[in-house]
Amino acid sequence: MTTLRDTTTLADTRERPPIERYQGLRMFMANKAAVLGAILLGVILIISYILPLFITTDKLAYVASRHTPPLTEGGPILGTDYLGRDVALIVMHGGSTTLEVAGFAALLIIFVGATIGAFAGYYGGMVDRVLMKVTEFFQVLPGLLFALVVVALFGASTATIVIAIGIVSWPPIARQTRSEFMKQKGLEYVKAAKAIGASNARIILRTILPNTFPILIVQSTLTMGAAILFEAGLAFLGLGDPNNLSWGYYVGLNRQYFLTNWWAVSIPGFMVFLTVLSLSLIGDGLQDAINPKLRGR
Amino acid sequence: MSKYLLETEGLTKTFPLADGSSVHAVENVSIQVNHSETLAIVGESGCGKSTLANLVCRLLDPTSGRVKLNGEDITSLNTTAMRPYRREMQMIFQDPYASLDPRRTVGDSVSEPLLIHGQAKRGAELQDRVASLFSKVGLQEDDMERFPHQFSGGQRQRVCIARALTLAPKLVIADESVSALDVSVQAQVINLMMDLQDEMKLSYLFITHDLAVVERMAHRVAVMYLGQVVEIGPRAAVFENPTHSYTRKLLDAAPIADPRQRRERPLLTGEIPSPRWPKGEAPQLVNLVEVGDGHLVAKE
Amino acid sequence: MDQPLLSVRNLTVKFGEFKAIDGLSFDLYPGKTLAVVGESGSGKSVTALSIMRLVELGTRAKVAEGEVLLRRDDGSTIDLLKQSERAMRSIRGNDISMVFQEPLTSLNPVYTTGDQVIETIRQHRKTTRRDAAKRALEMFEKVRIPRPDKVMQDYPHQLSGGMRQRVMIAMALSCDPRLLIADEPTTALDVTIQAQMLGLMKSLQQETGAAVMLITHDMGVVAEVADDMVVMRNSKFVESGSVYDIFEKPGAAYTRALLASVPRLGSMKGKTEPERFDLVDREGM
Amino acid sequence: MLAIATKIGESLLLILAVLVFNFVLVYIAPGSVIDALSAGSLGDASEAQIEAVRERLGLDKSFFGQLFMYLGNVLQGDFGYSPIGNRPVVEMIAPRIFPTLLLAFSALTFAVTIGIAIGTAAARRPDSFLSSGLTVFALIGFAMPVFWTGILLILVFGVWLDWLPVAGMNDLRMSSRAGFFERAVDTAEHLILPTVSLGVIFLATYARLARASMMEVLQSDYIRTARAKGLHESKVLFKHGLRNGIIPIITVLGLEFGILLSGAILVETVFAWPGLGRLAFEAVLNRDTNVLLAILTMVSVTVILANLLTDIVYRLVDPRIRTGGRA
Repeated sequence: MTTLRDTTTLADTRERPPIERYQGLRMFMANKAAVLGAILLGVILIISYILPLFITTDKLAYVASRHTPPLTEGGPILGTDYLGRDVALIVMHGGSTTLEVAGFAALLIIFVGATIGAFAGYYGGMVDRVLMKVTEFFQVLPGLLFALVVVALFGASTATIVIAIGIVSWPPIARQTRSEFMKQKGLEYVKAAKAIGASNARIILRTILPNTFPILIVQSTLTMGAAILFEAGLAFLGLGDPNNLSWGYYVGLNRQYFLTNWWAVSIPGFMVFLTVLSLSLIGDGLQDAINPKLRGR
Repeated sequence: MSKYLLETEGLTKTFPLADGSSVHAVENVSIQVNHSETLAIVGESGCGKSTLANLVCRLLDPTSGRVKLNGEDITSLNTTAMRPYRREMQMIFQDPYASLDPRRTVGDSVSEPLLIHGQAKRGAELQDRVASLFSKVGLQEDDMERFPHQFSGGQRQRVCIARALTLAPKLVIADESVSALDVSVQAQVINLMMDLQDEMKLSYLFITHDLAVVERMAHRVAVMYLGQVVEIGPRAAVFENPTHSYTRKLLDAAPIADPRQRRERPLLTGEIPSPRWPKGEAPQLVNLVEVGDGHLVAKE
Repeated sequence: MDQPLLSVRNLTVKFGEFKAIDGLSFDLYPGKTLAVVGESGSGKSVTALSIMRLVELGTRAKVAEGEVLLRRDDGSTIDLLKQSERAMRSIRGNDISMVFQEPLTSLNPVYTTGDQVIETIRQHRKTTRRDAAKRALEMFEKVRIPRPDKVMQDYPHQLSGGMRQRVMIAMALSCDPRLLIADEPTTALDVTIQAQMLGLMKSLQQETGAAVMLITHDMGVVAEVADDMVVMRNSKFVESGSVYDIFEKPGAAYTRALLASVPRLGSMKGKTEPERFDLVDREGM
Repeated sequence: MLAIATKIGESLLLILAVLVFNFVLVYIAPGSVIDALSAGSLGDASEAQIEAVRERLGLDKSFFGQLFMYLGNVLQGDFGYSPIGNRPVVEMIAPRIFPTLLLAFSALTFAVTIGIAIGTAAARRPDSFLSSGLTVFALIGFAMPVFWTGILLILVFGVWLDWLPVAGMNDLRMSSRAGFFERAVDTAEHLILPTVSLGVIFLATYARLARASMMEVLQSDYIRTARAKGLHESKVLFKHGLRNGIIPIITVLGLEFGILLSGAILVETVFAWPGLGRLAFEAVLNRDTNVLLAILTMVSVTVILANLLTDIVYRLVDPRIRTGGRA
């Protein structure tokens, strides 16, 4: 073996970078905006899920005179709404409704989109053409309007809302997964796997899918954000559960009083904004952290 | 044992296009590769040399014709039936970056063939086998834990060579495997391939456009033009007595890295013809005749 | 010997802390072909862009020091590194023009080839569009494009690689530059097309008297067309001299190692078995 | 030309698919139109009366019978009758189309022009504050719920600063004899806040897209060629860069038209803009399914046509598509 080395390793013994471990996590942590997003999301989750366990007062009770502005002495910290209810309390309880609807919708979207995209991208040909026509069809449906129709026809339950959001929101994920699969499929490392004798299933699951994960994960955070906005829009138009006042629904309820009571509309809206922003920041940070080519720059 | 390690018989691949025309990428190619021999396939873009590599490696299904490995017909085997033959035959690609899974350590990529073929289990033994492969191709042992992007082009190509050799194949198909490398690295990788050939009794099907490299490392040469082999024979015969007009044109065109051998270039304009044929038309098949010992040339 | 047309003196270009070119000097004489040779990462392409003063546009690069002296027709010299952007624009494409490696991506995909050549001519010559079109047609004929009037109406993607590169050359020579910088002009082309292109460039050079600075990694191309050569490695100057001298008796150890790894067509005459490269140990150079 | 004809054919098929899909939705929905009718104007109608309505609406026919009747009606411009508006649906929808399109195009123009301008400027200096700020700005823009932005804009510019009108398309006090020009100016003033609140989400997206696209274009070889020719930087940027840089934006434009019109529903509701979106909101409140379905159809057709249009524009801009065969 020594003879081999003498003739072959000369120019290639340049210094190698250190072996990397947890570098993705470190890249993420170095992205201040992404860390901020993660902290923000943590706080929102605590407010929506942990705090309500300790505060058991009836959220719909009358606590102070109607339209008490925030920070008024004797009134609740974020003021009261048009019925004299505590805005802070209602907003605190509203988070879980929004997050659950959006979470289920996002799961549905990712699952349907990724599956259809993977099939179309990997198999190509006729399968691809048919699936892409179907995708195109769902993409031209104006999302919110379609959801309005579905919810109006089938009633405003959590399930219908989740399905309505899901039906119109999967096409972009499908397109992206498809193009990623097509791109990866053509790369030589996939050919190499075939040449080694790997089966189709192994290639899809062990070779291509891990390489599309980063994109899917980033897309999930963005999809989750979009689903929250979608739910908020629907609820704002009055299509939500009147017993679980989600943030969007609560903005809708308070809308007609906004000239006198600006806080009851702005605060729940602001919560929607913050939640979506935190998810987008995380997604943006992940996008950089997960790309091995950007690592170690 | 069969006389030839690899044999193709009338191998043909046609890609139909949407408008009814079709690309005749490989047309009636019959070649043989002996044991411990390098057969170089040379030609310009569109001549079908890469398609031929993919057909031999069964990454593409031929339109017609046969591929035989050790005398056994492997043309119509499915993925599972093909697996034992894959141990005998491996491929190295042009772009050493794209041919490694970016999300896996190179050690993982090199050990994957052993796992797929059930020749090893995860653990110390596998580690050792991969480590010895790494040192065989001139890499360090702790390189196993690195990712492809942490290597230079030449090092990545060494990793690819290590992966191709894990199953101790008899035939390695190298598709433009040294073309993307800097010239000094290219020379080292070629030396490595030749060392490995001696040590492991390998045969290479070496696909390239670079005539100077071919002259250096091939035992036999096949020249492809528009999907067909127009000249094939021992390297010395083809280079010193090029008989087909296309072979001569190629050799005349190749620049020689020696200023004393400068030639006048005639002012020509010409294009490389396309292997795409309109509907209903097909290329005329060439007829190979022997002009010397094992030196066959298409009649013109 | 003539005065040099272009003199590069101690040129240093930095990308942040990294020196992409470190103290490079060489001369280029009128009517001659100078090859700048090196492997990837040697800084040869950055050299070309620095002379054109294009390296700082849209990148983090900075020309840190040095001079690039261009001799004008009246015998005076100007330092290109000290010229205003406005003055540089009148030099680019006019006194010095460039041809790149990838003819497909180097031509704008949304305009016809004719339009792109006409644009160059009208940028530097005060002519009507019609006269510029006539000149463009002449140039297309000069680079031996068959059916030039038709090709002028074509978009780049409709042409073959060789035709595209002919269009690039027509464009580069349309304003009679005194220096043509060709950055790997034949690397993306097939060997028979490369041969045509080398022949064409040689004959056009004799016809126009332009100097050529040829940037390449291909020793075969250097040996074939260059008069002089500069060898670069890892951003640094290694050696320069006439092509004959360096191929015959390379002065630097690196050049020797590089030439040893270049396969020379015809060197295997009379041998039947393959032969390994006789590599020189480059460790510690 | 053939390609465009195919596209038109495909668009027509898509429209048909949308109609069938709409019909199927109504068909499988529990409660159907009759319930809505009973809850609405029919009040406590007798069995016989309901049966008569069923027959008039063709609800006694088979699935396909009903489908063809529905398609036939729609093709003749008959979207049914609105019991709440007490008028044919078509009459309710027709006057609402122009305001919605006006709002949509105004928001789109706002987002595209300013977005491309910001994106291009950021692409030229990738390390600048503008460029890094653009990412944050894009994330913020994306995260703002449209209705919330709308309300905030009304509070700030309409109420506290009192600079701009906040509701409707024209001032109610405007005399009916006001000239066209006077009206147009008034409408433009009313259009500003809705345009901004709808446009801002897309502004962020397009700016980011334009930056990514222009950064790629500006690093391309043909830009280097253009500079090496001695062209002025403005010519390099606008003639050679932008023409290529807008190609990906055009594609997205068509695809996102549906999202734009969805956003318009919320904006119209907030600003009392007399368009299809506000009508949809009212229809939801009144459970006026016929109107909702008709609006869904109209808007889907608009999105399909918008996609067709972008496809044609795309062909005009990119000769690689037009002259066949992408190299």
